[in-house]
Amino acid sequence: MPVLNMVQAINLALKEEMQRDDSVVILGEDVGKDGGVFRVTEGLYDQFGAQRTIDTPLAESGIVGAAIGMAVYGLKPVAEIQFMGFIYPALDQILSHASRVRARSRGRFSCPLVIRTPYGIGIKAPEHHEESTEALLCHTPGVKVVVPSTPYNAKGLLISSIRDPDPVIFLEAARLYRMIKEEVPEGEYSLPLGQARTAREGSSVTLITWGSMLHRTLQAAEGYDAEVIDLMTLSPFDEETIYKSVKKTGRVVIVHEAPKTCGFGAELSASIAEDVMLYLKAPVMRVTAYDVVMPTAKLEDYYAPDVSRIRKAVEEILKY
Amino acid sequence: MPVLNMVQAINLALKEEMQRDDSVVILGEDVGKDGGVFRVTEGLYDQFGAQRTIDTPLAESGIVGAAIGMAVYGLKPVAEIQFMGFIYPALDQILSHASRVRARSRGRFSCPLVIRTPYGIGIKAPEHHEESTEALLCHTPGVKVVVPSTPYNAKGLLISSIRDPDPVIFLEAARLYRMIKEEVPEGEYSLPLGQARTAREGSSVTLITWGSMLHRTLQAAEGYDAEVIDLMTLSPFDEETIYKSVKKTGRVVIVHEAPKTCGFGAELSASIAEDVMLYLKAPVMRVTAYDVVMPTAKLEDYYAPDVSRIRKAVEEILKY
Amino acid sequence: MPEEIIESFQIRRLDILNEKGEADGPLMPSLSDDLIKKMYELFILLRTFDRYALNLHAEGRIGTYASVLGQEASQAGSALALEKSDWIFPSFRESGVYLSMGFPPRMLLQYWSGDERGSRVPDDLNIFPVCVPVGTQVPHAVGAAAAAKYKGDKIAVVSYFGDGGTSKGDFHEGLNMAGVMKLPVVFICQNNHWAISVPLKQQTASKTIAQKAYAYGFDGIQVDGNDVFAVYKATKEAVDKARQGGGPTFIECVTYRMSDHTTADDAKRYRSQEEVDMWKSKDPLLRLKLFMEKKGLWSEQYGKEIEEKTKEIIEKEVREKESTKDPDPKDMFTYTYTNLTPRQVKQMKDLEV
Amino acid sequence: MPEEIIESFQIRRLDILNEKGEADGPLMPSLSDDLIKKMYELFILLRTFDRYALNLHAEGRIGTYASVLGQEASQAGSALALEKSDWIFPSFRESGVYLSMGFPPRMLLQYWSGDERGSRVPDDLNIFPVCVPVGTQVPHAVGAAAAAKYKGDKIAVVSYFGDGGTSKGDFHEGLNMAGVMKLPVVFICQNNHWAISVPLKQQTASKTIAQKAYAYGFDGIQVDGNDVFAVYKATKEAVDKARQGGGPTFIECVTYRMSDHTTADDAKRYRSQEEVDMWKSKDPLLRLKLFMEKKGLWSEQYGKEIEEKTKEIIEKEVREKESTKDPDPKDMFTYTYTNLTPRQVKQMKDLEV
Ligand SMILES: Cc1ncc(C[n+]2csc(CCOP(=O)(O)OP(=O)(O)O)c2C)c(N)n1
Ligand SMILES: Cc1ncc(C[n+]2csc(CCOP(=O)(O)OP(=O)(O)O)c2C)c(N)n1
Ligand SMILES: [Mg+2]
Ligand SMILES: [Mg+2]
Repeated sequence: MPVLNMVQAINLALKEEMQRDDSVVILGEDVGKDGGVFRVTEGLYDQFGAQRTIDTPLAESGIVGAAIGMAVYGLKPVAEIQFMGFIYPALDQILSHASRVRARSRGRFSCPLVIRTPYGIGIKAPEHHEESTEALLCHTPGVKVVVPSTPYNAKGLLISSIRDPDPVIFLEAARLYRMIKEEVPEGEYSLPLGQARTAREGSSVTLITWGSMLHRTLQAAEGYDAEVIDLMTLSPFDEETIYKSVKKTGRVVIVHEAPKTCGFGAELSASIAEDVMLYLKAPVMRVTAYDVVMPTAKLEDYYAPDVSRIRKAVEEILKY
Repeated sequence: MPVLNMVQAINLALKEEMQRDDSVVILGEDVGKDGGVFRVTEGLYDQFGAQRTIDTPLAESGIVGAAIGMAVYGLKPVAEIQFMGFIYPALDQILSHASRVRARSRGRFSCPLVIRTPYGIGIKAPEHHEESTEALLCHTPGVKVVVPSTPYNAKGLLISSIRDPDPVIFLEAARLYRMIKEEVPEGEYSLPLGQARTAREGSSVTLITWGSMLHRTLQAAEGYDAEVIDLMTLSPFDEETIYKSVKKTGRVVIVHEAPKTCGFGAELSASIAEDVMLYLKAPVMRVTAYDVVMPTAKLEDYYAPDVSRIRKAVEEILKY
Repeated sequence: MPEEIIESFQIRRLDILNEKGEADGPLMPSLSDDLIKKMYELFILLRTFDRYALNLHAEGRIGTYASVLGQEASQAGSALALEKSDWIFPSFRESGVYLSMGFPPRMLLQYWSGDERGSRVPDDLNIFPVCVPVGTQVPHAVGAAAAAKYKGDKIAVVSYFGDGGTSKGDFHEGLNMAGVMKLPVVFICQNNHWAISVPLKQQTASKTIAQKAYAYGFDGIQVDGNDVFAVYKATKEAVDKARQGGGPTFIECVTYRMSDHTTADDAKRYRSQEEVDMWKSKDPLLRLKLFMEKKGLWSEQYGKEIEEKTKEIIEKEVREKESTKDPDPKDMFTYTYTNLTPRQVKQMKDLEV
Repeated sequence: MPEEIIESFQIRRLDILNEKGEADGPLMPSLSDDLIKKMYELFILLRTFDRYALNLHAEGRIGTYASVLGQEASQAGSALALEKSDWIFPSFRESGVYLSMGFPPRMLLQYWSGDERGSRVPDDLNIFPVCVPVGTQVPHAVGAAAAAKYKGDKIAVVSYFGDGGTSKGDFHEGLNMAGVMKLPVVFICQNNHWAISVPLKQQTASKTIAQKAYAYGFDGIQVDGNDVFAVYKATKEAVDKARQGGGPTFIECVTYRMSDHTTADDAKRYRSQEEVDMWKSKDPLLRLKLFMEKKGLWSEQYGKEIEEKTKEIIEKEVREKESTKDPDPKDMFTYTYTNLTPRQVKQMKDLEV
């Protein structure tokens, strides 16, 4: 089985889906000849041509809006937004349209599109290149939000996302693109959307995280009897797996790299409080970025949770 | 003292601030000659002229972007977005710029602007006219989010918002515009941003809400020994007032009209769990809209919390 | 190497049928009598529907409604130039386009009552539901055109929007992409001179709206939007060109919003009666009728017949709409995603009480 | 009433200084020798800064950097036409504009190192910090111009952006508003033919970028962007016109991005060496030097002196930048709002450990 990094795994998923299904087309800035600024679409232009790997003008709302038109017409567009910080001009199209095509038309039209975008800290890039604003999208009924954490699950989840009949936002942690390699099967396999996985078993505390923060969380878990849940899909998220673990451990630490206030961790915490509070032995804790304008490279290491901040929370919660 | 509805109170605040300070200007679609589609800016065009009540082209990102430029240059623009559903095209300007001008320039520039917009259910208008997506804005460090609930606090909060040195999103519940009247002093008074008020005292359960939902919540509270907190500012929100009440009652029901998942209620619940969990006698409950694409007029009454759904939650939480 | 002229443009305007009902010979397209009668009958349909809708609103029987009065030639004239296989992406003021394409009037009334079943477009129509956020439908049309081109479908895609819509970023991003990709799409601007209370002059300093097309590398033409022959001809040429791979065209229909913006608006606050009266004399229906009279295609009796037939149709549609039960509240769950999420399953139980 | 031409436009192009260093007599603006030398010296400053920045990046001493090589005439030429009281809203590839306005080189290096103190623009400069999201700075310039006009300040506002930037909705919304309000703003597009890997032809089908101005009702002009005299002249005229209430102007500077997009890019993947070589012959510095030689304004010694002086300046700035201590992590709290929120006060304690 080939050993791939995340860029290669995503590339493979795209390639296989394009081979399998003529209606899958790629569009975005620099996705064609250049193969994407992270090389995620490398080789696809040569293999599938400019008709299916479309280098668009620099216009994010236009890209997503056009992808909606394509999806409605019957294609399965996979749009790339170059960085998550540039998805904001497309939010109107996502919130007002992609998410509502099916509901508005009472099922006559649907919008099976995927929007891929690199997100998150750790690459020391200029301002706006390391955003992690998944919570905005998770507050939008009608779209799904998927965040892979390893090459293997990136491929499987992307295949599922492309085949999903509803719009999916697919967030790729730029920090992970080349950080880890693992065996990734060639050929079809898919991981169902909406299912979390237990990345590490344990019984005294449950750490919940996703995407880029998974690896720091796993590191922080070492030496503790900690269970680590990798959500993989944020919307809709897998209550069942979470609640099962909470019932077992009674202690929860949520880790994310977005600012604390109104981050996705708030929803997790609130849901746990609502549904399984009586199992809790300690307050649910959140280890997150601070409620500040995201700093650039020189200060980014102080901004998002690191291993020591996660450990500190684990230590604290274990005191209860 | 004049008895005013919310439209009149906001209008008065605008008028007085414009009289007091030449640098206050209004811009937006139909805010000038027409006086705004809800008549909130009525009369200002006649009094202050087209230079200060600017009817812009139909371009929300341009409106907010231009307001940022004005604010940076030294004015205090009050931009109107005609309905909250049309703020999405301006989110890029809000998230990427308004919120960051001060941080980015390390204080050299600031962005003292106000964006007013009617929000929320209850007016049976077409799609996109009744949105309540305040949570997106509350997840954005660098902007403040203010939601008045009565004519009196609308005027006082708007004056504070205009004078605030940072960008403020000012959400006006369209349902309340003409629903209630109360005494509103002429002349200056201001209510500090970031402070909640206890709209009703009680000791067995704390109901937390804001804006349009306050009135339903007060109705629902009747007959119970319930405390009702009207947040008024969502970002930054008043932890102190909330925690004091939670410590007293031990039971919390949060009411909002946005969908549940990742709504602002999640943050309140998570904060309470984190900081005062040990005082809780029952799980924190949220009474919210459903996680669905917002329906239009025929179904809107089923979508958002009504008095009976709030009461049901109160009954339930009192069982603990 | 002096200062030199490196590019020049000329904006054309097409007028065929004047206010007296006289048509320009050489420019007049050859239209069958049946088609001309169809134009007239659609005008009557649109106007009747509009009158009923305004009345229904006044009686509280439907919600906010956006009138099409005065824009019949722009809407019916352009829609008639399309094939059923073409795709249409309208804004919110295209009741006339929907009706001209055969969309059931009762569904439009449902839509304007806030009943989303009115937006479940019949399977044989490729027309998108009403788009409320101004300008946002433009990129959808562009994407659909890209999809059609990719699939090799010989169809045209049409996007409608108003003068106000041309100020939006999405308009720009969509047209630019259409130009670059040379897509089979026709952009039809109904320049009705007003965007709620904002007059054209405050919407853009561009002398014509048609000229905006040149920013995107394709042709724009201005037509008299109250002249059904001019609208029809320009649209027909544009969709034919699109189907033949000639790329996009922009059509500015110069017309006028005779009513308030919607039933929630009071246009007297911001515009003069003189202006409205001036446009009354340019009425698209009147000049078509005069033309037909001259050709022997119109008689009092024919006029009466059509009016009555149309009234009957609309009244039947109103009755049917009003006898339809309200939608099931569960619909809001059913259609958000293809399948219910676990959380929705729980939430839906609320509605069972 | 036949089809008629109702509007026409001509797009002008201005060239003054050719590749051999010859200037067009009648078009040549009257520039003092000092100003011409200043142009040259700025070119050397920009080029030296650029070389150092690229090297610093290669050595891992600064982060991603966007080179201005080849665009010196567009940047210095336009900046020199401005007054200190004018306001400037640049994109991210305007290091040359910052330097020309007197922005400290060490602060630019700080900026490109991810140290936000580099964006604390000196109090005597009205230039906005780098704007990364393409095109979003355009409405800021428009708003500032509206504020200046409202206050009666006799200044001009200038917004810079690239060819890619013209595709964005914000570009459109900003320019349209500027046209309607007739604002004192100058839009300068550095058309360097590429937006990362996307060539101009795939960015827009518009033959010139200048012609886009006519969609907004004001004039656009194309200039040779490697010709410092043409850029200077066009900018000067435009800012003078702005200050006199004449409204906006659009200037397309036709130039070329000689380097990779940024240090994170490899342009060899998508463009040919021939194209790059072709543009080498159009170098803005070379032709200015040739012109000055002819005028007796340039000598080997002068050239060497300037180069050395500039090198010293930049090296000193590099040393100063590198001897600056890293920013205090608390800064991220300090500047988010004017005052700390209660929540921030709590969170900040983390950093005290
Ligand atoms: C993005 C957005 N902003 C504001 C509105 C509110 N609104 C509805 S119609 C309208 C004016 C539209 O003018 P125009 O495009 O000329 O179309 P017309 O109404 O004249 O048909 C406005 C401002 C909206 N629907 N969408
Ligand atoms: C809104 C947005 N989308 C994408 C990017 C990523 N990006 C940075 S520069 C660039 C190309 C810019 O091209 P152009 O406007 O021509 O400027 P140039 O780089 O040539 O100076 C892109 C796509 C961005 N910064 N902002
Ligand atoms: Mg209009
Ligand atoms: Mg460029």
